[in-house]
Amino acid sequence: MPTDSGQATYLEAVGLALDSEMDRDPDVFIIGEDVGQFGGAFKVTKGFLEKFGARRVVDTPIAETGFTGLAAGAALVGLRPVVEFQFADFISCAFDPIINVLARHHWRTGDAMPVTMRAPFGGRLRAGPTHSQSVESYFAHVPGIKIVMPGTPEDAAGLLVSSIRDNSPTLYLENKYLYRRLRASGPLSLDPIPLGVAKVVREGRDVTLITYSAGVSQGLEVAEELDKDGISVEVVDIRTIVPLDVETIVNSVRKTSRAVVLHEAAKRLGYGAEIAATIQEEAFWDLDQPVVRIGALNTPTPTSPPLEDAVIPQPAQIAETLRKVARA
Amino acid sequence: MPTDSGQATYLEAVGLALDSEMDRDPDVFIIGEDVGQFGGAFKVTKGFLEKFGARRVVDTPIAETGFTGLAAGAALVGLRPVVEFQFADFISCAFDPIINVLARHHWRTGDAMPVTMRAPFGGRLRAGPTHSQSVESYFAHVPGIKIVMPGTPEDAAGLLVSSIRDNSPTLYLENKYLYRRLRASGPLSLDPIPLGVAKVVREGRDVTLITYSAGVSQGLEVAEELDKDGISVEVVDIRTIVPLDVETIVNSVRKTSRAVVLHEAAKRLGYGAEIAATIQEEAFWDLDQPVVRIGALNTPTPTSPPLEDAVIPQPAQIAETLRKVARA
Amino acid sequence: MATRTRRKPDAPAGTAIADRDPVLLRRIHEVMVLTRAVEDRMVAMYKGGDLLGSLYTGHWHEAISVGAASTLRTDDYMAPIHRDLGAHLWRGMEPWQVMASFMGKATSPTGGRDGTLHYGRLDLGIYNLPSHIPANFPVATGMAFASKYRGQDRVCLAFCGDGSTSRADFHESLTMASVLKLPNVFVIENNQFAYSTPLRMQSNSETFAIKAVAYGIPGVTVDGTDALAVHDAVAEGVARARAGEGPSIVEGVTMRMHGHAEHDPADYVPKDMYDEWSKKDPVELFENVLIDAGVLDGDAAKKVREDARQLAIAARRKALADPMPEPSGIEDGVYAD
Amino acid sequence: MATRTRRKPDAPAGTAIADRDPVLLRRIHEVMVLTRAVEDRMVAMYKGGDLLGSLYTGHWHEAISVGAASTLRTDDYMAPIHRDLGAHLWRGMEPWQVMASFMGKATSPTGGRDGTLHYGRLDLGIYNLPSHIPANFPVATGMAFASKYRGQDRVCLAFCGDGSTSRADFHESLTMASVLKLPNVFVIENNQFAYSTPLRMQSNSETFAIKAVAYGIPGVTVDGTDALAVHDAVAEGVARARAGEGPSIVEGVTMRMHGHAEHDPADYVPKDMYDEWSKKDPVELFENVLIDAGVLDGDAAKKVREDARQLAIAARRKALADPMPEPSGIEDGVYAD
Ligand SMILES: Cc1ncc(C[n+]2csc(CCOP(=O)(O)OP(=O)(O)O)c2C)c(N)n1
Ligand SMILES: Cc1ncc(C[n+]2csc(CCOP(=O)(O)OP(=O)(O)O)c2C)c(N)n1
Ligand SMILES: [Mg+2]
Ligand SMILES: [Mg+2]
Repeated sequence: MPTDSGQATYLEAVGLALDSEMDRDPDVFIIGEDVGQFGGAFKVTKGFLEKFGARRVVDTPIAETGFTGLAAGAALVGLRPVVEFQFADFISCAFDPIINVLARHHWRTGDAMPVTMRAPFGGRLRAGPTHSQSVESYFAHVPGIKIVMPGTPEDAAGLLVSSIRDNSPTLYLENKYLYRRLRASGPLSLDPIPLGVAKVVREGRDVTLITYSAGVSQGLEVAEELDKDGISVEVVDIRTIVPLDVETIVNSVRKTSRAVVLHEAAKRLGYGAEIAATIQEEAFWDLDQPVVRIGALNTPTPTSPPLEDAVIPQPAQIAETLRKVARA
Repeated sequence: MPTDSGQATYLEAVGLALDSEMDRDPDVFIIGEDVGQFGGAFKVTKGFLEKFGARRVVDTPIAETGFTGLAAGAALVGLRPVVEFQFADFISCAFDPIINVLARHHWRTGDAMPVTMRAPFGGRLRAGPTHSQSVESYFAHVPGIKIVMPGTPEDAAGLLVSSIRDNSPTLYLENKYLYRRLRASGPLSLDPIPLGVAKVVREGRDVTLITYSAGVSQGLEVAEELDKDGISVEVVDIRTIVPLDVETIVNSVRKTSRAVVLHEAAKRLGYGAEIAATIQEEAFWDLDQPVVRIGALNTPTPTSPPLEDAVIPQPAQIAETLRKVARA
Repeated sequence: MATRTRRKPDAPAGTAIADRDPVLLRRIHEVMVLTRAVEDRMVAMYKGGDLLGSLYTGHWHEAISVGAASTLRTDDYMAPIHRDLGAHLWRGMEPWQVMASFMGKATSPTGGRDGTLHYGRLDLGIYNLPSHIPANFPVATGMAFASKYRGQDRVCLAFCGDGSTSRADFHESLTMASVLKLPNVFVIENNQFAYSTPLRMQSNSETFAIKAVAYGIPGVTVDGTDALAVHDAVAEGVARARAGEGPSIVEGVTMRMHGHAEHDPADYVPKDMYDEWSKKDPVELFENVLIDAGVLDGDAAKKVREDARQLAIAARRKALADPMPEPSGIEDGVYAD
Repeated sequence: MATRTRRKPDAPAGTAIADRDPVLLRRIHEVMVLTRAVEDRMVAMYKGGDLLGSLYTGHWHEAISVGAASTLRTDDYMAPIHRDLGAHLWRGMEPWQVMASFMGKATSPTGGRDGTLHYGRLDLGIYNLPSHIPANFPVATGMAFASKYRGQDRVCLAFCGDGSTSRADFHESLTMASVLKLPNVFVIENNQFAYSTPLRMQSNSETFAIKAVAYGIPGVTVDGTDALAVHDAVAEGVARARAGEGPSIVEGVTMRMHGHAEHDPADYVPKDMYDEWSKKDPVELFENVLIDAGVLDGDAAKKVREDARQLAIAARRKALADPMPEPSGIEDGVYAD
C-alpha cells in the first residue's frame, strides 16, 4: 500500500488515488492480471489484496476480452470497475469490447458505463515493439471513450480520481517511464481534477508547445534550456486528449502565434494530427508559422538503445524544432 | 463468378480482380466466413467455390483472430491469403493480430507478410453503430499496414490486384454503399494500379477537395453543382490513405490555395486530421484559408434514417463548406 | 465433470406435467405463441417493406428462449442474442418496441440510435447487445460478478448460437466464469447453421455442451424444441448458480427454419432438413403437451393464438404510427453524466 | 476423443531405451545440457548487467522443448514461446544469437529491432513471436495450412504456457485447426504458474490436455520433466498430423523454477513446491536414464556438460563483442519490397 510521504512518485500517486477511491466507494474494485498477491506487474496495487481482499482485488486469467467485457457488465449494474492492463500493448486484445461494448453503449441505450481502464504505456525502457506502444491513437477516433494521459504525479492522482468517478468509460494511460522518475513536489491532493481541462504549465511568449504525458516534463526541461537562449516557450499540458480543451490551446496559440505539438506516439495519425488540424482551423489567422508536429518515426518502437533513441523524440530534436519555429 | 459486361459494378470489380489474381497465382486463396457456397455476405465470391474448390475458397468458423493469424502464418511460408471480413466492423475482433503480428512482422524480421484484408465498411445502409463503421483510423496510425480505399470500380479492380501482389499486409476497404451503385464507364482493366499514388479526378481552380472512397463520387457530384455557380473545385482522390501521396495533394493545394478534406469517418482523429495537418505543414504559405475537415459527427453511426443523415456528411453540407472556403 | 446428453424429461410427459404449476405452464405457452405471432407479423412487415433493414427471426427457437427465460426471477439478469424474442417478451418487452427497433422509430428502446435486433432494456434486466457475437457473454459474466460481489443471489442467463462458440468472447468468458465461479447459465442455441455454414465447419467437438469439459463445469444437451426439457435443464443450471456453485452450459438443439435473416433465401440448407424439422414445431409441440395433459383445452389454446395475433396486429399499428426520431440532440449522450 | 493421462513410458526405462536410436538420444541430451548451460550463463549475465531488460528462462522446461522439437523433420515448422530455448537450439539457433537478442545487438536475429525473447528465424522454420501470448498459435495454424494447401506433409509444432490457454488465440486457433484438420501439434507447457497466478486461477478444467475435448481432438498429459515421455507423445501427434489426421494437444507438466523473468523474486511460490520439484531436474533425470541404459557413460556426460559450458562462455564472449546496431536505415523495412 503506498503511503504519501509528501514526495509521491508518479507510480505511488496512481496507487494512492486508487486506494482512496476504493476506500471511499465500496463499488470500486480492481481487476486484471496479477493485481492481487503480486501487486501488479509494476506494483501499483501492492498491498491492495491484504487491505481490500480478493473480492475487490480480482486476479484474472489471461483473458483481456473476457475481463474487459466482464467490467462492462458489472458497470452496467452499478459497480465501478477499474481494469488494469499489464502493459498497454495488450489492450489490443480487448479492442473489440472497448470500442463496441464499452464506448458505444451509453449513447445507444442511456445506461451508464463507469469503467476505468488503466494501462502502463510508452517507450524508453528498451522493451521493443510489443511492450512500448503508445495506444491513445487506437482509441481517440472512437466516440464514447475519454482518454486521460497525466504527465505529473499530481495529475496522475487527481485525474484518476475523476476517471473512476466518471460515468463513461475512461482510458487512463500511465507513462511507465515516468513511474519512478517523477516525484510530486509536495503532499499529494486526492481531490478530483476535472477531465477535459488543459493546463498552461509554463507561460511563454514566443511559441506554444502543446503536449501530454511524458512530453510535459520533457517539454519543460527543454523550455528551460531555450530560455537561456532568450526563447520563451509556453507549455500547455492537455492532460486529457479526449475530450480536448481546444479553448486553452487556441488561447495560447493566439498569444504566441506559433505552435509545436509533441508526443511520443508515431507521427502519422498520432494525436498531434488532430491538435494541429484543430489549431489551424481555429487560429489560422493568428499563426505566424505552420503548426509543427513532433512524434516518433512511423516505425514500431525498437528495442536496442541506439535504435529506440533514433525513433522516439529526443530533447535535442524538440529544442531544435522549437527554436526553428520560434525564430522563423 | 462475375463476368465483365463492360459495365462492372464496384462489387463486380472487386470480384473480377480477385478472380483474375486467383487465376494467375495458385498461391492466392480467399478465406473468411461464408465465402464458399454462399459466396460471401455481399456475394463478392459468388461462384468462386465452384471454380476454385474448397482448398482455395476457405469457409471458416466465426473466429476473426484465428483466421487472420492463420493468414499471417500461411503468408510467412509463401502463400498470399486474401482475408474477407464479413463486415469491416468485425475487424475489431482481429485488431490484435493485425497490429501485433501482421503489421510489425516484416520490420522486426525481414520476412514478407503478403496478406490482403478485404472488408466492406461504411454507412448509409441504415445498419447502425456496429454495422456501419469506417475503420481506417483504427489502423492508419499503426506502422506496417497499407490502407487502400478505392472510390471507383476501376480503382477497386486495379488496387485490389496491387494489394494482393504486395508483400506487405494491406487493408483493402470496400465501401459497401457503392457496391451496387457505381458502374465502370467501360470494360474493366485488371492491370495493377500502384499503391500510394493519388489521382486528380477533376481539375479545378478555386479549391481542392481531398477525399477517398465514397467521398470521390460524392465530391464530384457536388463539384458539378458548384460549377454552375462559377466555383471550380479540384478533386483529389488519394486512393490509398497509407502510404499517402503528399506530393499530389500539396501540388493541388499550391495551385488552388484552398483545401477541404472529406471523409465519412468521424471527424476526431479521422484521416482528415493527418491530411489537414500535413497540408498546413507543407503548404502553409500557399494557403489562403485554413484547411477545413468534413467528417461525420463524433458519435456512433445511428440506424434511423433522419439520425444517420444528420451524422454522416451530406451533399448540401459539402457544397456549403466548399462554397464558403472558395469564396472566403 | 457432468457432461451428458438428455433428450426428453425422463418422466412420461403426462405425469411430469401434473406435478407442475399450471399457471407457469400456460404462461410459457402464451409467450411462445406470442413470440411466433409477432415474428410471423414481422416477416409480413419485412415483405411489405415496413422495416428498415433485414429481419432476424427465431422460428423454432421459442422453446429455448422462453423455456430458458421462464426459469428466472424478475431480479435476475439476461443477455440474449438475435433469436431470443421469446426471452425478451417473457421479461416484459413490448412487441411494438421490438417492431419499432426494426423500423428505426423514436419509440424503440434506443430511440432509433440503434436498430434491428439491437434492443434490450436494463430496467427489465436485459442487456442490449452490439452486433459482435457473442459480445453478450463477457457482459453476462460481469452482471453475474456484480451479483456475487454484492452477496446477492441473482443469476445471469446468456444465450449464443452454435457458431458463436468459436469466438474469443465465448472462451474467455467461460474461462472467467468458471474460474471465478460466477452465477451464470450459458445457453447455446444449436440451430444447425451459422449463417450459411453448417455445424461441422464451425466446430469439431461432438456436441456443444461437451465444451463444458474445457471449463470444468456441467454441460447438458437437450431437445431445443421441447420447452419443458429446456426449462428443466436451465432451471438446474440456475439453481446451481444461485447456490453459488458456478456456471454451466445448456445446449438446446433445434433448427433455424428461416434464412439467417429474411434477405437470405438459405438455399444452402438441404430441403430434407426442413422437411424433417418442420414436424417439430416447438410451439405446436408444447401446445399439444398441455392439451394432452389437460392444462389447456383446445378453445383456450385457440384464444391464446387469436389474442397473440391481435396483439401483434395492434403492435404493428402502433409501431407504424410512431414517429421517426428527431436529429436534434444526436450528439448528446456520447458520454454519461 | 482420446483424452488420457500418461505419466511415464510404459516400458521400463532400460528396455525402451535399448530400442531407440542412440544418436538421437545423445543429441537430445546434448541439446538439453546446452540449453541449461546457456540459460545459466544468461542468468549470470543478467545479474552482471550484460542484458538490456529482463531474462525469461526455461529451467525445467528442457525436456518439453527439446523432447518435442526432436520429433520434427528439418522441413517442419515450429512456433515456440518464451521458455523454449531448447527447441530453438535443436533447430540450429546459435546461442550467441539468443544472447545478442537479449542485449539488443546488431547480430541478433532482428538486428536489435526486437529483443529479449523475441527471436526466431524463418530460415530454420521458426516463427518469431511478438509479446502477445499465444499469438504464435494462429500463426502456427497458418504454417500448417500452407503445408496442407500445397499437398506437403510438413507439420507445425506450437508451444504455449498453461495461462495462455485462456486466451482468444488459443481457442480460435484450436477451433480452426480442428475444423480444417490441420497438421499441428500444440504443446502446453504446464509450469504451475502464469506470472504470479497459480493454475487454479487460470483454468477450471481438470487438466489442460482435456481441453482437447472441446475441439474433438486427442489430448494427452505427460510428465514434462521426462524427455522421452514428451518426445513419444509429441511424436504420436506429429505422426497423426503428418498422416493428415489433424491436430492434437500434448500437455507437459513441469515447474517454472525461476521467477516469471529474472526480475521476479517469485516469493508467491510456496517453498515446498520448489523443494519437491528440485528433485525432478529434467536434464539430470535424462542423463541418468542414458547412463543407466549404457547409452552414455559418465565421462561422456561430463564432456557434454563441459563442452556446453565452453560453448556458452564463447557465445557470451561473441555476443558481448558484437556491435550495437546503427540507427541509419531504421525507417527502412516497414514495408516489404
Ligand atoms: C464477431 C462477428 N463476426 C461475424 C458476425 C456476422 N454474423 C452475424 S450472425 C452470424 C452467424 C451466427 O451463427 P450462430 O452463432 O450459430 O447463431 P445463429 O444466427 O445461427 O442463431 C455471423 C457470422 C458477427 N455478428 N460478429
Ligand atoms: C495478451 C497478453 N496478456 C498478457 C501478457 C503478459 N504476460 C506475459 S507472460 C504471462 C504469463 C504467461 O503464463 P503462461 O502462459 O503459463 O506461460 P509461462 O510464462 O508460465 O511459461 C503474462 C501474463 C502477454 N504477454 N500477452
Ligand atoms: Mg446457429
Ligand atoms: Mg505457466
